[in-house]
Amino acid sequence: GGHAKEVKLGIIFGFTGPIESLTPPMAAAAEMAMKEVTDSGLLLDAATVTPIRADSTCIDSGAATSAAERLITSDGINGLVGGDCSGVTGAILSNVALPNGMLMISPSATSPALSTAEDNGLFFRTAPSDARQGVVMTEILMEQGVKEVALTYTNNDYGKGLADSFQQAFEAAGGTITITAAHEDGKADYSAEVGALAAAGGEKLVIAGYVDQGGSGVMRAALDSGAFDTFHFPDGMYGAKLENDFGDEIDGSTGQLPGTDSPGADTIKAMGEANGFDGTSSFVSESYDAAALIMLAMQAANSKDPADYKGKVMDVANAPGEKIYPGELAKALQILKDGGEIDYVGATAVELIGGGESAGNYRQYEIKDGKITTVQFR
Amino acid sequence: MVDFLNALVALSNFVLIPAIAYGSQLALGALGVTLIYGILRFSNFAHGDTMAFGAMITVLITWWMQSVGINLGPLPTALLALPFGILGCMALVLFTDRVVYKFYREQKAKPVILVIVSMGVMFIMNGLVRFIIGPGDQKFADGERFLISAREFKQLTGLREGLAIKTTQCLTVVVAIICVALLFWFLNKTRTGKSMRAYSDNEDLALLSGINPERVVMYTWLIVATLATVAGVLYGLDKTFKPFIYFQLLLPIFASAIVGGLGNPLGAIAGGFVIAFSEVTVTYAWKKVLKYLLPENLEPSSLVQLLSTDYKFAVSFVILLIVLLFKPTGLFKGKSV
Amino acid sequence: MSEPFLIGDTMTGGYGKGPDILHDCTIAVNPGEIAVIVGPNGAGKSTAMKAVFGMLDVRSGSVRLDGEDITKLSPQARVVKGMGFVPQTNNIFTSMTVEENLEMGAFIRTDDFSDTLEQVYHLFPILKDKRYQAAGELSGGQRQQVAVGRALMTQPKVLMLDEPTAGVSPIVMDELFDRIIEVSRTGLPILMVEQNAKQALEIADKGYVLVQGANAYTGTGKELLADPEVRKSFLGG
Amino acid sequence: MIVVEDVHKHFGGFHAVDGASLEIAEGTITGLIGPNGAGKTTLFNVIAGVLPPTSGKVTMAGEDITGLPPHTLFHKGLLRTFQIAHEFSSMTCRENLMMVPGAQSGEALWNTWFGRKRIADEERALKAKADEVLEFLTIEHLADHKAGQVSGGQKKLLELGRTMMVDAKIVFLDEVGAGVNRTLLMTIGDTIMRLNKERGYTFVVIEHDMDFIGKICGPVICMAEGKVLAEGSLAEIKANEQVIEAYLGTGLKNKEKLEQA
Amino acid sequence: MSEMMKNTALFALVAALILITGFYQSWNSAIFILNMGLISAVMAIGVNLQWGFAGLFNVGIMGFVALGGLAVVLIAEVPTPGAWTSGGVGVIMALILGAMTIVAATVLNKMIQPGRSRTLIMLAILIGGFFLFRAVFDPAVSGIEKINPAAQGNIGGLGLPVLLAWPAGGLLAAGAAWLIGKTALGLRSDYLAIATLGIAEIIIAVMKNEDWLARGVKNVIGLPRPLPNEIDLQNDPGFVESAASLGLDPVTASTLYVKLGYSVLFTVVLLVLLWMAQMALKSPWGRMMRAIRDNEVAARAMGKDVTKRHLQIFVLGSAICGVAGAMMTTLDGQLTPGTYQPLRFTFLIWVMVIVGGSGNNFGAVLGAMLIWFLWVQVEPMGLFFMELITSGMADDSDLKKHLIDSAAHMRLLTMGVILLLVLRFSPRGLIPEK
Ligand SMILES: Nc1ncnc2c1ncn2[C@@H]1O[C@H](COP(=O)(O)OP(=O)(O)OP(=O)(O)O)[C@@H](O)[C@H]1O
Ligand SMILES: Nc1ncnc2c1ncn2[C@@H]1O[C@H](COP(=O)(O)OP(=O)(O)OP(=O)(O)O)[C@@H](O)[C@H]1O
Ligand SMILES: [Mg+2]
Ligand SMILES: [Mg+2]
Repeated sequence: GGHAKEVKLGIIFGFTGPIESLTPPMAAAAEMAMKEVTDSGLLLDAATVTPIRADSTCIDSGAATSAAERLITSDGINGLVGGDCSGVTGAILSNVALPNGMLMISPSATSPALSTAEDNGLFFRTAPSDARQGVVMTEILMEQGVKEVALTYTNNDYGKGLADSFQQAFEAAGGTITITAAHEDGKADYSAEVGALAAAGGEKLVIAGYVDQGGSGVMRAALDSGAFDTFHFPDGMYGAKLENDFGDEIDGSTGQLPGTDSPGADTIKAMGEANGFDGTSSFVSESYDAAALIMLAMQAANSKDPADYKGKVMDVANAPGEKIYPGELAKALQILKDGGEIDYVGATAVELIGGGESAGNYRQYEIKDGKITTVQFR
Repeated sequence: MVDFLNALVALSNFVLIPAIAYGSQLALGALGVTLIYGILRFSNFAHGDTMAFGAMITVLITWWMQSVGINLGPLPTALLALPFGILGCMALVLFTDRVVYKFYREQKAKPVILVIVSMGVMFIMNGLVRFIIGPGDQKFADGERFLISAREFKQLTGLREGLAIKTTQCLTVVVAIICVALLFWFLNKTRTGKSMRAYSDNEDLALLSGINPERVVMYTWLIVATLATVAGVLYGLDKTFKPFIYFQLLLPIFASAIVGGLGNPLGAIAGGFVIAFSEVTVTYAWKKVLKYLLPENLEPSSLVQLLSTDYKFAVSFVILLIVLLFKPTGLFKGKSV
Repeated sequence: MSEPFLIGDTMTGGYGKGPDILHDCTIAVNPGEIAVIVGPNGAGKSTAMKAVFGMLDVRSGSVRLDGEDITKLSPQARVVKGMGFVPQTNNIFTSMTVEENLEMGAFIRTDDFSDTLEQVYHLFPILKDKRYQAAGELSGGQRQQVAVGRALMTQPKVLMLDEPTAGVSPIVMDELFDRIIEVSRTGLPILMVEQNAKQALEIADKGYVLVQGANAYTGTGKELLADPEVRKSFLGG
Repeated sequence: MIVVEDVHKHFGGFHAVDGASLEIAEGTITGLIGPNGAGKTTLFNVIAGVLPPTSGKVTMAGEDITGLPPHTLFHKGLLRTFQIAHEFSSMTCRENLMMVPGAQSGEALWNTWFGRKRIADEERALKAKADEVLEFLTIEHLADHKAGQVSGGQKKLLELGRTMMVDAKIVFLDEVGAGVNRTLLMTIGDTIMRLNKERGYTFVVIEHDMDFIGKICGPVICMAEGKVLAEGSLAEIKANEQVIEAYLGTGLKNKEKLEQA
Repeated sequence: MSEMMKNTALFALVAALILITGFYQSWNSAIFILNMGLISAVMAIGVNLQWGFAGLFNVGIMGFVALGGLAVVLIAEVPTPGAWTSGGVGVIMALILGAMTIVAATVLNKMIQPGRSRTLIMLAILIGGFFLFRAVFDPAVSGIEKINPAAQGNIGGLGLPVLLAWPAGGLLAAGAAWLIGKTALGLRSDYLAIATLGIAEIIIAVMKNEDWLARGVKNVIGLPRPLPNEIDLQNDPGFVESAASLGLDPVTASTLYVKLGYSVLFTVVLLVLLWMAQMALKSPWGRMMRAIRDNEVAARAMGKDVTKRHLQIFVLGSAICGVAGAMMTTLDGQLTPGTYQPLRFTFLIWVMVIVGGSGNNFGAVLGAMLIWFLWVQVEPMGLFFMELITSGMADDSDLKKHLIDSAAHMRLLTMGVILLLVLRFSPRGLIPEK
């Protein structure tokens, strides 16, 4: 692979459409990582990293494929951060990235089906696998002595996959799920779902959804009607909104999200504040990590050609090596330049396993006095 | 007896009250749609985004008021900001009418062309709102959240079931009733209202009666802007303000207007409730209610749910279809072009 | 001869960008007079009425009311000037009640119009019985009465009727013509298009025969009825 | 030919047709008159299958046709025209006629792709026939005009022309005369009589113009309030007190006022 | 003849737009836009058939497109081992039971006199049928869904060649359209619209929630394709050699080769359908359809069976949308029910038909190609405008930052502006009906 002064990274998220409210901070985080690298002047031969955004629309495979086609074959990007929703991500992967040998790291596509997709080692994701989270969630609830819960999930591959894995684990551990009710994101009203959930009852309501989407709507309706007052939140429900919009209303609720007892998540939050975006919004950390991993792998392979650096992604993400946290990209680049090894931990405690998935540690938290308080790490 | 009360309260809390509030929200939106259909004779796809625009202005003014400490005590400050939102929305729709719709009116374009044109307007308003306030959730509700919360109700009555009534729910219902009553009075009793009905009935003859069509159109838009802003703000107060959801609201709003009978204000109200109730009741799990009503040995073990909530939209559309099959132009004999 | 009260003078014009339909067509009416326009289908009778009322472009010629040139005025403005018009088709508000239809006739009036309403009810008693019924539910003849009544509510200075008797039964037609005579004898100029031409010309003070948008014959009603050529070609022998 | 037995048609509580019974003899031109709202058009609609009767029975040549849909009745030779002309406005006058005959092989989709030769032959024959009819109606110059843009009377002629494209048995004409120039109406009358003589069509004609009825009709039926009020020749009908009171009237009352002026 | 010239010029314009994309962006982008444009054109022909020819206001296009997609999975996917034995038979039985219940109810409804007893019997049959159906259906479904849920859990397909799925998609959509038409076609204008819209939502709800059918929201990816894999081509020395002889690198050559292959397939389908639609339109059948659209009552009186014809054209138009849906799913290589949204799959198609000129097949095709091009290309255009607007502002101004951040929303805004401009200058569409 040749060296050049410019590295172009594509960012393909749904800037319009159903998750348009999530994507701006995600893109901002990825761009922040790129700026960090550019400013360090250490990548390859002091290359500048230029982000190029494109709109995946989240739902329109045709438009998303077109946009990716443009990024890869016209703009000539060297790596792709994205896509976001599993549907368009699959389409981009098989129709554009794979044929063109382009590497992509998705921060948010969690569909189990993507694990088995043919990818030639070109596809990675920094969002953790659902299977493991279901088990972790079960452990947490069981330790609290919660034996009976109601479950609602957002009706997409993320929600459905997580709900399935949680249900399996929880019932295997002797728990009861009183009802499993899907909810659609972006709808106007969730009374029906809450009505059914309330009728079924349970000690807690588990919401396998997004805090910036229908998850909040369901929670709001459940609280307002007095159906539930404590909840359990998987990763998609973590965000500053919990504190800002709900606060002490949901005291006693618990949740977990990928993370180690590292300063990673807090650093992202602070960095986000400095750059004018919400660092706790869903998939922001994952986006930062996705961008960082691509650039670190380039450095490790000393090439910006995906064919060269695709093999290095796993190396930089996993042990052995020096642990790297957000904001330390310069340090990492230097180590790699000097021929050392790194273990990128990043904001989400990235650990890639076979199939390019992230297997992670989890941070367990509780809402106390309206604040998210870390309880322990698993 | 207590069991019966508990059952009643549970049903009210999870079915009746939410459905009434949601129904009123839909009805307010549907009123705007139905008015445009009735008088200007096209289905306005931009209505959801008009609601978002009006609500957005209100949100911005509310924030400003909150920042300088103006408030309404227990009521949401947004009510104070509402008139400004309405004015802003009026300005926007009148401007749109001048530069866009007027041309097609003069051309006597077919309704379907106007529908597609309104889609163009929708795209533009869509972008406009997002430019100004962004695509995310915005919080602007304040004041007392509950008239009575579930917990208070339980303490008060000693029942096992709670009943929560939100200020915003109450406001929505009251405002919806006032709006319909006013609209009815306006259309049926006032001179301007009658001239609007006359215009919608027979445009050419209205001309011959000395009615100025441009004025009728202007009044229509003014009322629509008012309704849209009120609907948008009340919805935002009760749930949340987020531009994309206003776009999504369009579908149930259209369904309401049509199932009630296009062009008929009473129909819009009835339609709103039909849609809301069918969404909420058909997927309701009756277990809780039955548990109170039936003797212990008959208590249901399953959820007693007709269909899972996955199908709530499907079900509301099935009900809509059934209504239309028996009443092909809606519950209240709507128009059809 | 002095200037008539209402005159469409040598009007030429057509619909939109289409061809001319009227060619130097002149029609006029004076107070207390009934002027009737007859002619074959598609001759441009309705078009001439619409031109006088400002509902299409008059490309040359002019329309004058009481000496004033109103060629450029919009239809609404002509209503304000005191012109009343009952079109050939679609001449009632079907979804509104009879009384509301009449009220719409008085839309431009700011004074109390209950007197006029009573007069109209007196003229057409059947309408009083049906005042709260939707006009769309009335029979053909009753609809025509509503249409004429609506125009009268304006208290027009001149009344224009386009085929008021089309499709009504003989008895209702007679009734309508009776009313028209009555109204006209109060001094109101009436300009009317009719296909029941024999009956209409009998009550007409003045008759116009239009052919292909141009005046073919003009005369008193009696003269036209007596003209064998006119009878044969336009009145059905 | 057509026998109507005690037909009722109710709209809500309103009895538009209230027990009408009548008989149309084959080969006649029967006039149907009656005051506005008597139920004439409604009865037509019931016979032609547009509206289902509330009760009662309609037979055609002995066969029960009650409630059969219009398109089936068409193929049995029962045709009707409309009070308000129902032309196909965006099609040319010729097309308006050419679309009429049933059983065109070009109306089956399959043939439009794989039977193009046959269609072309049929079309040629149809076009010739349509032009013949247009000539018969003296509107051949309008063949390529859009039907929506010809005048009212010409539309009425077109209505009539459609019934000539096929071999009809019985034709129902609803107010061919309303809004039509009287001279033209008399021409239409001639046409009707010619069709009746030359092709043996039976006609039922609703009309308010007594001159026209007198010119073409044999038997006349007068309806009022949904029932048959009187039947007979026009002269008999004209002499009937009830008919005069309900329908014909006694002429202008304000004649004197006219004279005074 | 000038009209002919104008129409040719319009088509040339669209061709030029695509060529410009080829020269200034990349040929891969250009041909992909062309391919999606061709699919859109097929959909537009289907909609034009219904609206332009017959005046049927179908706003349920999305549902038929989705059914076409479903057909691809059911035809071309490899069968899931064990699915048929563990539940497939049960599912079929249950569906037959359900159908029989409905048939029985309809037949009895006709036979028994109206009254309370009929209502009771009907209710008994329907409710009994429902529970019977659930009793057979539920265990069968859970049987199927238990098989390797992460990767399969569905009934699988027949393992047939994927091209067969295109006509099959048409048939599936046609079947659904027939059922819908039988019940809902009596409705007029906007009431029919909302009914079809609702039915489309119901179809999507079923596809999202019935995992046994096609994995629901868990998506099916990696569907078989009718053309070789780009990777395989890149590894095929023969292909690489012939690419090199054309002066192309293997990656570009393989991606272009596959895309052009799709273009050929889609063009063939489009041309066949366009020819069929044109022939039908210009025949007595088309004349009859126009007559029905102009005046239903009169058409009925002239012996045309309007109900039957409406049903015919509704089924045909929907079938065409189904074919297009199958083509699109084949091109995507995956079925993702969550992506079916009315804005994209129903209203955008309507925009295409109206902008192109309803009632005119060539108009529909032109509208489809043009609007699809814009739908994709307004994104860079919007960005460009935004940069233009902000170029005068100070680099660190908040407004500039805010505007650049919101640039993504220029996409729909630009779309709206262009739509309004086109309709302003040709309010009856670019190639109006004659
Ligand atoms: N809205 C219109 N647009 C274009 N042409 C029209 C329009 N209305 C009428 N015409 C044409 O203008 C001519 C005159 O029509 P007009 O309605 O004035 O005839 P008329 O004398 O009133 O006939 P009738 O006795 O049938 O009512 C006709 O050739 C008709 O085709
Ligand atoms: N769809 C309907 N709903 C309610 N009432 C109706 C309907 N159709 C007709 N009517 C009523 O039925 C009566 C008979 O109407 P019909 O049209 O048959 O009268 P007609 O004898 O043809 O009169 P005309 O000579 O005016 O055409 C009228 O009073 C009319 O108001
Ligand atoms: Mg006329
Ligand atoms: Mg009649």
